[in-house]
Amino acid sequence: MSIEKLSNAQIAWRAAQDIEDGAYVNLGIGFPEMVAKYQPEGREAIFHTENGVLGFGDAPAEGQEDWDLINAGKKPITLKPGAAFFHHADSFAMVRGGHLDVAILGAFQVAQNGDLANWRLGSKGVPAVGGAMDLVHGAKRVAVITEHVTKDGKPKLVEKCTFPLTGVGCITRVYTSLAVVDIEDGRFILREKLKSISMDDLQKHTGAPLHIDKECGDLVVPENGL
Amino acid sequence: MSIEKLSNAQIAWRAAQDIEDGAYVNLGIGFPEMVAKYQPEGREAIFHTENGVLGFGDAPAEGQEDWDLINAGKKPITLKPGAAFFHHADSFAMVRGGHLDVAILGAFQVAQNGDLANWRLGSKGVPAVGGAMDLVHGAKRVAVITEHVTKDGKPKLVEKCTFPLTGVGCITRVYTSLAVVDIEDGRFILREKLKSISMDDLQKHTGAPLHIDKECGDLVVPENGL
Amino acid sequence: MDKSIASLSEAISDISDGSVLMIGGFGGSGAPIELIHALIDRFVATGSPKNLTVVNNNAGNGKIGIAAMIDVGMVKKMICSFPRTSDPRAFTDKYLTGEIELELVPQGTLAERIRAAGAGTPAFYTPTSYGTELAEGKDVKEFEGRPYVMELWLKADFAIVKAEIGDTHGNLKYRLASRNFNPLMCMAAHQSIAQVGELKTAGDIDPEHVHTPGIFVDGVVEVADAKQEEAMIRAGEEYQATGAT
Amino acid sequence: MDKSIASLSEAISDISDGSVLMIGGFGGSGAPIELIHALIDRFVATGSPKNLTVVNNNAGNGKIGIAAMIDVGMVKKMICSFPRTSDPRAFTDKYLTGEIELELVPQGTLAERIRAAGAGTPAFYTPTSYGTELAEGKDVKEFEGRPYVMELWLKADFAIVKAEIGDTHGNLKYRLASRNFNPLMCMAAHQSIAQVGELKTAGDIDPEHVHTPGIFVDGVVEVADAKQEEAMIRAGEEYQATGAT
Repeated sequence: MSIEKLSNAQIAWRAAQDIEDGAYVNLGIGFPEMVAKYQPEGREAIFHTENGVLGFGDAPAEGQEDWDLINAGKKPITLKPGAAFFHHADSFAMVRGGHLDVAILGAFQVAQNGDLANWRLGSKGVPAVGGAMDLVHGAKRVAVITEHVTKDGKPKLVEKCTFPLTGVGCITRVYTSLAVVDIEDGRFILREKLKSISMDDLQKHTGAPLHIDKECGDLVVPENGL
Repeated sequence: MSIEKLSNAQIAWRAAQDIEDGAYVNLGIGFPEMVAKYQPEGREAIFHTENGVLGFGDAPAEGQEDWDLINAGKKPITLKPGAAFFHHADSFAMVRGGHLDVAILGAFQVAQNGDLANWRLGSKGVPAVGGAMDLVHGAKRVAVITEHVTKDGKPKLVEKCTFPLTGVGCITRVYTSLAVVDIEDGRFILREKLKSISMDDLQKHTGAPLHIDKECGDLVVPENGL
Repeated sequence: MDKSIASLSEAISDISDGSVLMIGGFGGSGAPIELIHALIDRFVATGSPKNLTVVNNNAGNGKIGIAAMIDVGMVKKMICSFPRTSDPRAFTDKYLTGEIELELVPQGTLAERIRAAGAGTPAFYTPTSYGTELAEGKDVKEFEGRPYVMELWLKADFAIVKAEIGDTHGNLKYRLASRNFNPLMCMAAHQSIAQVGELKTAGDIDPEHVHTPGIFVDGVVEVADAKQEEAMIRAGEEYQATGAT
Repeated sequence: MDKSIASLSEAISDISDGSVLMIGGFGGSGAPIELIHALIDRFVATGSPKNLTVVNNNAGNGKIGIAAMIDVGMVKKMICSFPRTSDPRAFTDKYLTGEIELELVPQGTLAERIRAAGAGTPAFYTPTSYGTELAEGKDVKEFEGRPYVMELWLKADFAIVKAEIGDTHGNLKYRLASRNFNPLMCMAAHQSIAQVGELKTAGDIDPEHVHTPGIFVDGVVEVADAKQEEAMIRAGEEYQATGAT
């Protein structure tokens, strides 16, 4: 079954619209890093990376990399004016002390009570957690960006996570390829959905009841090719 | 009753002889600060002060004070080559993490089990503790310099402290105006005493049994007028 | 992003009745004397903020700064390690008559409790104060055969500190030993305000030399000709309300 | 006082069988690659030090550094947050066959446990990992209505780190983001050794710019032409024993 859905770039764009001017933001490694590209004009966010940099900018041009200047994903970065370096304990003091305004993470599953599973799919292979379990407790707002369903069509928004948890009750908003969903009082509250999908279809692709608080808006993003 | 005894300068001199070359040292406010004056030639100690300076030197000449550069006693200091500044939590990480080699403190009472009372005489007035309770846990060696008895002749080396405790079992050596006493396994071990005082007289001025391990040396210091 | 604030009075305008207020500095080194006096001006003029709980290593010296706050009656409680100074009269008088409360905390525990608040650590264990009256009523636990006391984080509503240089992102650099509690207090307070000798544009402080990253600072106000508290005390200066009643 | 050490081999000579060894760096940034290779040289030549427990954020990359330590068989256990890299084969192979142990620690908890060891804090509470399998068996306590997990300090026998500049007192200054775990590891280890790009005389680093005060550092060795681990990996370099068997 094929449904119209947002590209990763479009999901990232939508998430970027909610980042306020002057916000301190941590973007998880991988897909969430795309969010930085879509900061609305006129707003300035300050990006934090776990390995001790605040205020980093775009990747350097090829050949201009300085491997002492990297982000948590070990990718080369550049600095913006007003940047600062600090050690790992200070960096995670920023995280665990709740000094970040927004953290945006990827997910395997998000449960209706805000539980997140994003670090491990089972007990096989080499486990690796990095800063994921810190970041879920680290920001005033912890959001997830994700496909609405897995590659084989299973819901990623679920009643209860079946994969190992990253954190308990920590996610407040999910941006998916089909919808924007808040988590409040142990329930999914549908805030926006693509116009092209019916409420029934969206519910079928969601593993727990979607509630509507007053109204559900249209999820509108720029054309693909962002 | 009048007995021959060491001056404060002589006690401080004696304590200084045990500070090894390259030692990191914290000297308590007041009398212990005198120890810095008597570092043996050819040895270099690095002095730590609680308010975030390592490697400070003598007081500046009058009129040369910079009140942003002070020690824990709020007295102006100067810097030696190799000095470093840091914040209060790092400063007390040095202390509580046991990174200092020696701390030398004053005392109201020291008990034979190593308990120290040096912050408060009773429940009257305004209590003030400063860094005393941190410093007693802060060094590989925590020593006390003190008169052997109080102004009215009462022992300061006692079976059990009667004044409020600063720390439990923390003192390893006491330099007094009459003797050098180690604390081991809950007992006072007399290491050195003034030649001019008999063992009996010294015991009379001491509130708990003085033990001798093999032999007791003479407490020899330079003439007064140091 | 521009965290600069135009005036001292604006910088302290959010501080409200009953707040927990951390005030930086150790002795006069790092003490934000102009911010403190602006706060007293406001209290003298409006009666607010009152009933403050003030966190500082000491409890005021002479007739300026925290001592003047105590004198005018805006402080309900002091949390400090050493409420004694060369001239501690302001605190001592009110303490002995029961007009001001005191929470006495060992200096290292005070520093670490403040850092813990900033780092999201609600409690930690320390050897400090074990077996003393300052540990009474506190949890004790043994680790590797040695007893430790559990201490709780110490959070604040506001912090006011002094730095040598600040920038529009709130990055701070301190002069000499005036760093002391200031970086920790900026971490621990809901709103942190710094007075700086020089306010620069973001990018003008070497990122390797930043002592307090801007994320911990909410507002920066330039006081180019700031006084040094200790020098004022030695000169016998007294707080004087600026124009206000 | 002179903490300078003349050679890499002398710098790592005290590290003994069964030690807990912290190795600085995050990726190649701050990784003391020359010290690591000197240590492998010694193991290849003498069979010691073996059975090491290594603490680092990762578990080796490519065929150099920690990966090469694992390959030659001198590592018994890794304590890290993320044992995955662009080429994690060395660790993965031995982990999947049970030849190497893994203690997986969330990155912020790892950093804070290391700092706690350096600060004399045997345990602290953190929200991180609550409700997850990494919190199993750990004490949980509620503060202000929220559950927290108790974590223990993480001490080491030795730490090896890299800094840009060091002085004869052991003061260190790091370049850009290469600071990361290095100041913490220097605090937490019984003996800390730094390789520095430039070794200066005490007094040549501005005391306000010191990142790691010398009290936390026991030895400093100059490696003027140090390589960058990440650059080496991208160039496909492999560890080669220098002359030894």
